Amino acid sequence: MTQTDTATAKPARRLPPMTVIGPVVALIALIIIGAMLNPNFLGYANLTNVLSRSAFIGIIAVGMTFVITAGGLDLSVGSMAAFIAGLMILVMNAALPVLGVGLPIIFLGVATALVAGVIAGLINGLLITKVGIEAFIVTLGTMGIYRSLVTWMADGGTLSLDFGLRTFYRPVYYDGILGISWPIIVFALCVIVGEIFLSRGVFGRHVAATGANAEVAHYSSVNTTRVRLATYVLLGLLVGVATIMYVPRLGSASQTTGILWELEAIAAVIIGGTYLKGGFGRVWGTVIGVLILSLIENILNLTDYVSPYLNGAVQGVMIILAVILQRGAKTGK
Amino acid sequence: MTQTDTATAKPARRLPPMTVIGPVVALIALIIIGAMLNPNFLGYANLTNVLSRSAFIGIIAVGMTFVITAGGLDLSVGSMAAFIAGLMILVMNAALPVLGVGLPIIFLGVATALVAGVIAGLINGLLITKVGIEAFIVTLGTMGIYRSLVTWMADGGTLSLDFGLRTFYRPVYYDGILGISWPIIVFALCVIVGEIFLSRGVFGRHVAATGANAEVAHYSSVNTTRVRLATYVLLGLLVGVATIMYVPRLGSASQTTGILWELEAIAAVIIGGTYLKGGFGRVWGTVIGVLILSLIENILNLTDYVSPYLNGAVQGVMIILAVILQRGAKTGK
Amino acid sequence: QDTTVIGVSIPAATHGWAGGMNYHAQATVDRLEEVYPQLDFVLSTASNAAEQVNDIEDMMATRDIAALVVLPFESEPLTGPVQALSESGIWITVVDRGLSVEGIEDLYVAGDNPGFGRVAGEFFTGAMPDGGQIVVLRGIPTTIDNERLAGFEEAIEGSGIEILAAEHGNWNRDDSFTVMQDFLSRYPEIDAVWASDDDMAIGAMAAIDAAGRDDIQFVLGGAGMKEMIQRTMEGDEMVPANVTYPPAMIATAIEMTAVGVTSNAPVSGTFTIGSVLITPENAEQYYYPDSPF
Amino acid sequence: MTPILALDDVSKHFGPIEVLHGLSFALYPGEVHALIGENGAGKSTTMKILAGYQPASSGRITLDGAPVTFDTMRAAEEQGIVMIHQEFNLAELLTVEQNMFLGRELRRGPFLRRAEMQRQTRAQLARVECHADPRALVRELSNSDKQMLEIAKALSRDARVLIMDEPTAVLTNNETEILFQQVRALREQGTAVMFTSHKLDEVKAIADRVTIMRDGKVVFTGPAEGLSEQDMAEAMVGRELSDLYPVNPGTVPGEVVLRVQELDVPGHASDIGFELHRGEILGIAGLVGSGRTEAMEGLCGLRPATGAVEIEGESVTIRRPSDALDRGLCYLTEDRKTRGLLLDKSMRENVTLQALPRRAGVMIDRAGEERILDEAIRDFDIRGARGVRVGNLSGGNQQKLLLAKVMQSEPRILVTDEPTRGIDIGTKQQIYRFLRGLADQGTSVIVISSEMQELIGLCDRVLVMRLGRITGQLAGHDITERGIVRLAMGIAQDPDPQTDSKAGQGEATPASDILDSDRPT
Ligand SMILES: Nc1ncnc2c1ncn2[C@@H]1O[C@H](COP(=O)(O)OP(=O)(O)OP(=O)(O)O)[C@@H](O)[C@H]1O
Ligand SMILES: Nc1ncnc2c1ncn2[C@@H]1O[C@H](COP(=O)(O)OP(=O)(O)OP(=O)(O)O)[C@@H](O)[C@H]1O
Ligand SMILES: [Mg+2]
Ligand SMILES: [Mg+2]
Repeated sequence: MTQTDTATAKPARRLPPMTVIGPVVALIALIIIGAMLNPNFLGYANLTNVLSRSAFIGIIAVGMTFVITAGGLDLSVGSMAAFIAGLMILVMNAALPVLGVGLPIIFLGVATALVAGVIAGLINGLLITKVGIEAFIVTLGTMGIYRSLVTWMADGGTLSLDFGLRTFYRPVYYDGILGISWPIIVFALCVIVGEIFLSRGVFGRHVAATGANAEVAHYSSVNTTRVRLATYVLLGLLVGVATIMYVPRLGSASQTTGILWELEAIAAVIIGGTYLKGGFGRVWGTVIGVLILSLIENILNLTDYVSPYLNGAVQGVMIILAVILQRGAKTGK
Repeated sequence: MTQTDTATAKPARRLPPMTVIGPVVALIALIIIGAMLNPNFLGYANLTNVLSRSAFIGIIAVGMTFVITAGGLDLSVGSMAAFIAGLMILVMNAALPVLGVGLPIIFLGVATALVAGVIAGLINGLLITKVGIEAFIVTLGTMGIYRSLVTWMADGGTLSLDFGLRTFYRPVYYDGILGISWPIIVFALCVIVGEIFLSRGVFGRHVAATGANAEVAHYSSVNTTRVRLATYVLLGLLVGVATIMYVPRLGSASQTTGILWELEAIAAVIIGGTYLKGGFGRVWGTVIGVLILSLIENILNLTDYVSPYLNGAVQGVMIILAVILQRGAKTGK
Repeated sequence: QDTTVIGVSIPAATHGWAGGMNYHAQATVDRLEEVYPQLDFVLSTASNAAEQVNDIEDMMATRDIAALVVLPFESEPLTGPVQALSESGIWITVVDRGLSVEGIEDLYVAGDNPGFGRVAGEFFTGAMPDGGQIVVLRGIPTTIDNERLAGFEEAIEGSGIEILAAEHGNWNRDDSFTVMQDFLSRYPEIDAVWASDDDMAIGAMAAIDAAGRDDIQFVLGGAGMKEMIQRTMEGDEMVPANVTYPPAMIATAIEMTAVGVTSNAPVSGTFTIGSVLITPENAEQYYYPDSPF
Repeated sequence: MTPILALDDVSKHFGPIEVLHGLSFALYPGEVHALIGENGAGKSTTMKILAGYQPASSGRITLDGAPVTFDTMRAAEEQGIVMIHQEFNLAELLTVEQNMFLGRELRRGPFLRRAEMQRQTRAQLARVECHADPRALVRELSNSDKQMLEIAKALSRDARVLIMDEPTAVLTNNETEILFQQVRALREQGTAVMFTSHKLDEVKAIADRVTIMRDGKVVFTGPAEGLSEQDMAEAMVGRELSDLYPVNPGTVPGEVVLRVQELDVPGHASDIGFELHRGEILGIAGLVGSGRTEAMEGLCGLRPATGAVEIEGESVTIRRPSDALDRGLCYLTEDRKTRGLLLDKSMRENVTLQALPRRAGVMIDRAGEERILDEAIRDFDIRGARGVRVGNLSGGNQQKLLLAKVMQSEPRILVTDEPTRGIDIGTKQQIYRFLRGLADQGTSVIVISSEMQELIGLCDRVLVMRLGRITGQLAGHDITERGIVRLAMGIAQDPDPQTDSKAGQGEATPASDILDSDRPT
């Protein structure tokens, strides 16, 4: 049975408005702080930077929202991203002599990333749903495995995309349309589609039902195994998408790629108001969570008030504060 | 209708035997593999090494068993250990001119560690139980905070215990009685006391009840808030104890101290058969989990068959296998 | 025939330089195992000091090593355990980071971290005689990083060069990209960047490129990654120089230890591998196209 | 005489909705007091206020004449007030013994006296003739054992006031009788016992006084004496209750729509074979634990099963519930709390959950959902605030919602498992009419029930199961309690009740009391 960590007696109201307002207020507060500390904060360049680099974690966090809402968890996404990036680079470099620089090789890379993501998601999902091992353990295991594989593929060093190829592929991160860079566009698309499917789609409803009570969902003819599997596959796919955006940025992958992305993605999801125990999730909240996390880092880099050694402490405090703000209503009683 | 058909009444089995045998089998398999790969594996020196160094994670994992059984989680233990180690070193170094090398200063260090551990546990526990934030978020936050604080205390470098002091304190890790080193003795004590309290103590029963169904426990007059708080405090205390054993070993603390201990401790607890969702836990299982993890690492060091780059992959696979072995019964259905 | 076992304990490849060092260690071990049939090597990598102590204990307890080549993750915590080995008669070679007690090791192949910072600083004073404003990307918070920064600050003292800000890029391309982007937002005018490491320099240059800023005259990395040396060699103005801190020092150390163990050649002592400035003139000497780093 | 516990002008509201309006009510020592009323009338809420589980919004509670407020349940329990909840109040992952002593463990210093607690648990369970192993996990118990455990737990607390919310809903007659013996003993000792039940014959049998609630108000309090079941029912419902069971039109059943052969559900049922006709209501009788639930769950793809199933002449493979649903075969679970409803979600999300893929395709039409909910509330007379979390609906209304949910997928074959558990008598009548109406329109219905009267009153044909096998079937006028009991107890292998009536008498001793209670329909 899912017993929430906090709630003993449940409030009669459905969702206290604070859970909606909370993250938004935290975000606005951060924006105001940022704007006060540095005039460039609200500039086009800075906002584009922050949004573009939030896109990787953001896209992954959208998938993570589905996984967590269905009652699961995935610790492997960071390593998975590193692994997929490494694989993509290896495949593209290997195909270069045959395909030459051009769109075909990009498509090959994209296809590699998507297929690898789906397979990786499938492996996690099957181990969790069919073999029946806790998501925490499975993905802790695969986290180690992918991290290790990328180190091994790179021989301990860095895998770099061929220079010519990189120049050709680069615009996928840096360019865009109407002044909005591609990562932001792709992120926005993922969010919109994700939000619609989670809140208004049959699949989203099934995801929430599975997370709320898998047995009830089963008795309601929901194929809970398939739903949970699908969330992991979706997450894998989105990790693939994130990687497609990531590789053109620096054109390299190493064993440090994507470190701690999993924790950041999970934190974003929870700050956004999704229940860690499953049963309720919202993609738009996750976006706010992602932005909060990115802005904290951005603001710390834009100012000198805090010793760089203490950045982590400030982030920790802010994460807790953001959630306190959101749970405000609950605390009140 | 009338009465129950006794014929179909289920036999009152408690746990499928596989969950008991599984971890033990995995452990024995590892020992056999180790012994086959290297004749020194079963030697006194190697066993002492493995057991002594397991003690840190082991002592922490005992506390983690309580936290998880009560339905909680703590991601901050690794950073907390680093922080406490740093604090202990600072305090002892500062007191050195006054107290000199001798038992009093050791006691001061020990007291510092225990008090700091209790306070750190209390902070986590209060934020989780009184403020009502998910354990995952609170401890993710404090994880960042402690890690950052230790970096800051060490000014980005390493905090080192005064050399004379270290020589005096060192035996706490390396010596022992009857050829059994102190960390092993302390670990064994923690395990025995923990196992007795969890399986036979009133507190342990309340912990399991809280994790199984906090609402029911609450309605049965169990003070679930206090129980959950107590598990975090206990864990903090045990992190303190682990640190007391850790500092004499390396005589220093830095921002890399205790990295990933939290995941290792949680993995050990789950491999040992405790339910991640709470409600059932066993300390002896956790010990087996800890030993399995340590032996995997030890065995990887004993042989050359695996590229060091792939160590992480082997560990990942082994963790998943160990749990599959245990859940064997579940898979069967 | 009896085999002699040499243990090699190094930090895991958690950043580019360490990756290069791992590569060299592995390659040297493979090569020497063929050259010396009577030698056996145990290579283990650790991701923190405690793990490294574990590795060393395991080598001692189960592999009967006759010599240990260790690149300490951190000096302080490794001193005790390595000292214990040394006292039991095992040959000790320490690489790069000295232990905190002198005289433990038989052979010390040293990198020079303060020197690394100083050489970089001297390049800055030379390149910017009128002073200027720079930003600094730091590595993972460690003693090494502190020493490098101290050396750098000492060298630029009084030269009119002002450090606007220094943040940790963790010897990581992504992190330094992020930090550099934010530095660019924060300071409209930056004259140069000390990235202190080639991985970080790559991240920083990507950020500068993307921002289209032309106020930055150059980015100085360090450690001699081949791509960066190549750019220096080709006269890239953004990468006018580099400072060596060769990851291959581990290879030197392993080779010398092998020689020391198998023969009576006098190899003990201290070999400091100083950091030198690579300029377009001498770059060719430091270019190893086959290395992964 | 002063009442032990009394409510004086108590009101209770949840948010803006008031569910109890100025309720006054008294409980005297040594009486058995029945609180009855329709689903959602406020019985459970009243009881929770009495036992200190919920605070009243206004009004006074008096204990021995003096006003009290219970801040915690513990405070109430210290005053000797003990309550058994309508929902199970047991931790499933813990053992019987752990649940029995939860919060009041016997201890020696910090340690548990496990042997002693196990001994006492066994003794307490023996009092109510429950033979569950104290070391067994609660989740492995049958529903009735769970209920008996709760009762034993409550009885062990030396209560001055014992409050029981529908304690008999999942109990068999036999177990109910055991409970009532204990209740009578408590009454002798001067304990005040309060209980609710929708089984009015039980109320008639044991209650000294009856309080009837309607819409959060007391409409009657008085001695049970002289109050017939019919009177109670009408006072509750507020209208005249004609025949409980609908008229069976007696039409000839249509063609076979479902043919099951050699259905095996490992560990629970084997060799199940039967046919179901169009427009037929088929009952399945059997003792608790005879595997009725499991057999039907196996049929509907809810648990692993093997066998040959034909639907409308076509052989089908059903591996998962959605396969069954695709064939128009739908199952209504007996366990609404853990299998039926998402307690933390709203009615809207629950009512459409099962039918979504069929009705909605990919995207959900919110407005359409609201319409469906409107219809469901109307058709099934669901009472409760629209936006409320389903777990906060009254038990009976949850059951109605569950029925509405299952009907959304428009089954052609509907399997209902204990469809009227916890339902008030007025609603029961509606549900029976509803099921008969479905049958008349050509839907085939299977009803699993432990209430024989229900099977007799409603079904065209009844299958009887025993130990996981079908032991016989009864049709038309042969459906009698006697006939069902014989088959269920394994007294007669032959479905014909006449031939074996003598043969059975000898070994039928355990069933003799039920055989005596056989009533004409
Ligand atoms: N926590 C709550 N929040 C909101 N409404 C509630 C809550 N608890 C009960 N209610 C509402 O109060 C009303 C009375 O419920 P109650 O459970 O007391 O009914 P009941 O008489 O016990 O019915 P039943 O016979 O079906 O068990 C119902 O309309 C119910 O929806
Ligand atoms: N949720 C459950 N968990 C474990 N065992 C169960 C569960 N439900 C039922 N059982 C066991 O399965 C057996 C048969 O179930 P069940 O009592 O539901 O049969 P049934 O014939 O459908 O009777 P009824 O519907 O009257 O309860 C019983 O022995 C019971 O102990
Ligand atoms: Mg009720
Ligand atoms: Mg049943």
